[in-house]
Amino acid sequence: MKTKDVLLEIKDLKVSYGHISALKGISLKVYPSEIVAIIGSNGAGKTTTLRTISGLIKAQSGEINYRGHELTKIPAHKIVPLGISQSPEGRLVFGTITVENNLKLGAYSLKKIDYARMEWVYELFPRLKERKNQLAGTLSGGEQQMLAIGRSLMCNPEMLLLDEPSLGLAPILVKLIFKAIKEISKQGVTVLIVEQNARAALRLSDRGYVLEVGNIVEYGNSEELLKSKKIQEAYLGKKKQNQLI
Amino acid sequence: MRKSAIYKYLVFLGILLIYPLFSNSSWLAIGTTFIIYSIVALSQDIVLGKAGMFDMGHAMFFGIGAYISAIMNTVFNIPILWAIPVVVLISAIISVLMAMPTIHLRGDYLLVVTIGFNIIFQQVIKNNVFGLTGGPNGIFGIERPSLFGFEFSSDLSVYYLAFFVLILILIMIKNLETSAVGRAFHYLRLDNLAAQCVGINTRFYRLFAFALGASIASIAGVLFAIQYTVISPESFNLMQSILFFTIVIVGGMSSIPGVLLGTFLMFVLPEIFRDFNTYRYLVFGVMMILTMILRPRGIIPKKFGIIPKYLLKDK
Amino acid sequence: MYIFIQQVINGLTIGSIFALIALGYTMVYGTMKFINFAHGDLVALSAFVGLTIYTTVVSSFSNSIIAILISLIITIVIISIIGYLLERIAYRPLRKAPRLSAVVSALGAGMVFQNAIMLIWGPNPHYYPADIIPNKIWHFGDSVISLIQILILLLSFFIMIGLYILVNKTRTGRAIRAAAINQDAARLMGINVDAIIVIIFALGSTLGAVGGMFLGMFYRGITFNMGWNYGISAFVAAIIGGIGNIPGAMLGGIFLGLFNSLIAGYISSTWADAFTYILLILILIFKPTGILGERVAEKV
Amino acid sequence: MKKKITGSLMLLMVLALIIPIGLNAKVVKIGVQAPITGKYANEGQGIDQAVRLIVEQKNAQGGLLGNKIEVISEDDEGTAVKAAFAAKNLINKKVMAVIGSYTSTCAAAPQKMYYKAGVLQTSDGTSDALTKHAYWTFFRNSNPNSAEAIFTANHFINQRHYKKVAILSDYSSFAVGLGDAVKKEIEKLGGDVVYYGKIKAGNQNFTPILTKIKSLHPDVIYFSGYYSDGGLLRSQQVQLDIKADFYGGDANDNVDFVKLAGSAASGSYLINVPTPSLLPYDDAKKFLADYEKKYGMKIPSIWTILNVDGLRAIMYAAEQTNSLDTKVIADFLHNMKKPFPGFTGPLSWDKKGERIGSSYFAYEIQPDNSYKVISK
Repeated sequence: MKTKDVLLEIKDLKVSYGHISALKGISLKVYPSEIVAIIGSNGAGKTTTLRTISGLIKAQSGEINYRGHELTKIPAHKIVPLGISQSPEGRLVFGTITVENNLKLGAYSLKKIDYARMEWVYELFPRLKERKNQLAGTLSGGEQQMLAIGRSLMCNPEMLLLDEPSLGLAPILVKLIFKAIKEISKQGVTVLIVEQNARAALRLSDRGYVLEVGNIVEYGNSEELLKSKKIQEAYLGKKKQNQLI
Repeated sequence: MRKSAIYKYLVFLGILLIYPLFSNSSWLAIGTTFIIYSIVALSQDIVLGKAGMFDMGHAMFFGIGAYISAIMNTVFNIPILWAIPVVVLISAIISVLMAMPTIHLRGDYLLVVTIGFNIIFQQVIKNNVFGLTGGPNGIFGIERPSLFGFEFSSDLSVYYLAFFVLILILIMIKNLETSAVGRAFHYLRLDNLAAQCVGINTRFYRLFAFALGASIASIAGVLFAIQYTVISPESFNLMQSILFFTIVIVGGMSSIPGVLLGTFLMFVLPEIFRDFNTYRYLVFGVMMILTMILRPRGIIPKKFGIIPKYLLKDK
Repeated sequence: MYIFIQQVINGLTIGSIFALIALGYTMVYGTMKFINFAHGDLVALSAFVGLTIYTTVVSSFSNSIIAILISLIITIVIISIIGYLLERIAYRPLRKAPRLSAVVSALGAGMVFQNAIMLIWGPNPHYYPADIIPNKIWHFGDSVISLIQILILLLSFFIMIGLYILVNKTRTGRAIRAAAINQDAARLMGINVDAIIVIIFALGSTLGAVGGMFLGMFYRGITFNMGWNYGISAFVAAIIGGIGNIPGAMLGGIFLGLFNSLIAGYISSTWADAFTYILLILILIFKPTGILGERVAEKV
Repeated sequence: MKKKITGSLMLLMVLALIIPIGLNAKVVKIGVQAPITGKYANEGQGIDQAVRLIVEQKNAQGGLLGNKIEVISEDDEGTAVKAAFAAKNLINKKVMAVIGSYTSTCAAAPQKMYYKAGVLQTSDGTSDALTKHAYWTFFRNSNPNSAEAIFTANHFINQRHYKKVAILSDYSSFAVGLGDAVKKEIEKLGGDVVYYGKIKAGNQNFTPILTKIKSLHPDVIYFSGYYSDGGLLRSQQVQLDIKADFYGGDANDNVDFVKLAGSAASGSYLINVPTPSLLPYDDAKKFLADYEKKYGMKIPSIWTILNVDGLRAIMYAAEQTNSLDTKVIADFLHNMKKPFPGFTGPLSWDKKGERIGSSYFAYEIQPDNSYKVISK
């Protein structure tokens, strides 16, 4: 693949909270239409990476290039219209607002709500349609995750950032969500997913990056990463986790 | 306590000790009130700064101390220094009674509750309950105390009486900071949940902080009654509570030098600029905004060596 | 019976003014989670600005109602700009600071407003002209209602309906609610939270300006330090309704107005304040989120 | 760092202390202790301005016994604490006499200090407690609440024959004192006080309490507080269609009462000492005109003029005795054979510093806002 095809390129990104550095200079690339997974343990800097791309956190140094835009210099609300949408860690659905209005908020950057798209989201997650007049705060964890993903799709993004979509969910729901992600990817949306559930993430994705305390320690094809001994030991926990998915 | 810190305190106390030599009677009065207000501010800091409870009604306890001692003195002719134990006991009891049902409230709600108590207290003393509080006039003719035959009749002697109490309070707070209780307060302030997990009885320590703050403020109230021999409701109203609250935030929460400097800035400075009668409070308001923008954690914030800074941020 | 009806009319009138002012507190609290103690003094400022504009423009209009409307609009514009500046200068630099710093900054700003009024207009009270609204009274039974009361009730009612529609049915309204629930999540929707906060301050100032002018028209006399009293009452109203909750502030204001009237009328005027604050404390103890407060919205 | 800050602030403090006090034997210093900022700022600034005007006029005439008079103003913000500081400042600056303060509390707080320093004090505070100690330095320039209460009760019961009286006060010490006294005197004369309540000054909404009063059908509503609330009470009384007469105590006698009450002012009553505009004193009228000319506003209230009268009496005594000794002046004021003709009527004092000799009037406000005397 040629470099000009790169959709998102991170170069030597450094981020710190006060005196504690969270990212110590990472670089990664995402190509159009692929699914890229970032795996790593708690506190490795996965969420920080996504939040920095979305403009919620200011980078200390480094670049994030997206179709010629330097994202580190753009405020969060102007990044969404460029086609980058995020479903954040902990879902952060708007609890006191109805499901449908949550989806409408997802389309905020479009000025006009695309109702056809809303129907597509409802097809993707039929549970949401059943509960569209319910307050989002009353949904179950899995439903909230669906809503968070659905909401992030409403602005017709070119690139979707998913932060721990499987966190705290029962295996059956994880399966359902990951199936939906695959479906979303088929529609041509580029997906960058951050996961602690490394196995599921690598099975879903085309390529993967391994993040360890603020540094990328390994990257490559997901299949190869799944086979790598080092990764199996560190993140796939050989036996037990096999049964999860 | 580090050695350099001791020197700083000694310099501060030394200045206070010789201050009367350089001051005329009006500056002596301001000095005495500065000391009394410092004590109130330090007690406010125990509740607000150290234990992290948003108390915006602290002048009430200051007032309870002043009023109870004044009533005991003028109605029952009890020497005012003898009132101190009674005052401490009563204000501790009142504060615990007040705090018991409300102490679990978080941040701003507690702030509102304490404002409410302060306003209720104002109405009680203004309505001259049982004919004791003198209504809006307040209480006149409080007698200055005597101790072991020494009469605290001169303003200078009252200054040194207040100075002596300030030293006692400073020593007490210093000891508190390094004690187990002080550490418990510290965790309370950082994170209530974490404190509970570590096994701290958060409810007990919150009540304790409240009662301690109230008692110290009430002692300052007695000193206030001694200094002025006249007390009236507006010395203990919500505006005064806001003053003490602001002193702690402007000076720096949980920091003794900060609170002392805050008292100086918020109380003594307007006195220095008396000549600008009508303009000074306008400028003062601007200064409050500026101070907060430039030093959001107060002018002399408390330094916490081991705890990473991002933990200290209020969410 | 007429006493009761009369007290209800009295309570509704003052209550709807409380509600207008309380909305300013609640909207700012909802998004920024801090108590804007300067709001009451801003209301006082608008009463003065409104009067000054009214006395300058009234000569050009034969109809005093038109003059009032025009001065109301100009006042709203001026006060909104001041509200914007307040946010920009005194609060925005403190977004990431501990919340109490913003509270102290607000107290400082209130002090600035109050003393600025005193220096500009002087310490003496000022007066809205007596004939600004015709002094017309309607009797029913032994109760009475005046034209100005009806105007205040109607205007407040429409303003609040308008606000309710704005917040619940429009795109901007959704953004306001989203920013109130979680600012980061709102940003991820492409919402410019800074712009929303500006809108909130402008809206709050607008409602405060209307409240301030109502006070002037209803009571006529305005003083440089009147803001604190109304501010604290409106703030209590916002808490009773559930701070951060817009319908709550409306209800809380009207409830507080009625409560004050009935307490003073039936129990004791000398202890009215104490009753109000005892009620407030009881509400906070038993239902800290206020009458309409929603638990879900509370972040721990 | 902290040491530096604290150090420099201390230096600042010390500097402030040693600002030299100009000593000029040819200057007589008069202090004003008044609430120049805070809740009563309009009254405080009024007193300050009026005193400065009187002094300016006196200096133009050659000063006091040939000495130039200098006015030193100190703000007490209406609180006892600041009153004490203000008083100490004035004493240190060696003033001969102090005008103030406006509120009884602020007059009482430094009373003893002035006494000890031998500084004359004249205040409009009406609390009876002010003359309790009988300090020789203290001269009340207003009348105590009790005198006004006796007149009011007599007027209500014996002249107007009211059966049922409703009394309202606010929370200020002045209004509560007056309200209590009026209630006591009315009951002494066999009148029926059907209601006695307090309003919160500045609250503006008095309809709840007035509606309550309406249900008790009193013949008269008496308000002992200030004009800023009195005008509103009257206006809201008429709005609520309450048929009782309305009487305001002396603090309602203010130009703003009429402005606030609007058309409702007509037909309401006030009780006060004779106002300057009703007295045949040309100098009083001239002073009011001068004040308005100089400051572009009307004198805020009768209290301003009472305080000015206190100052004028002291200056008069100094001239009569040809002495600037405060003790001599005080002795003269305590033993005046012929009262001093003040703006607010004849002034003289008893041994306690209580003003004697002035009488109260009851006025009815006419449709053109002028006053008609209905009882002397």
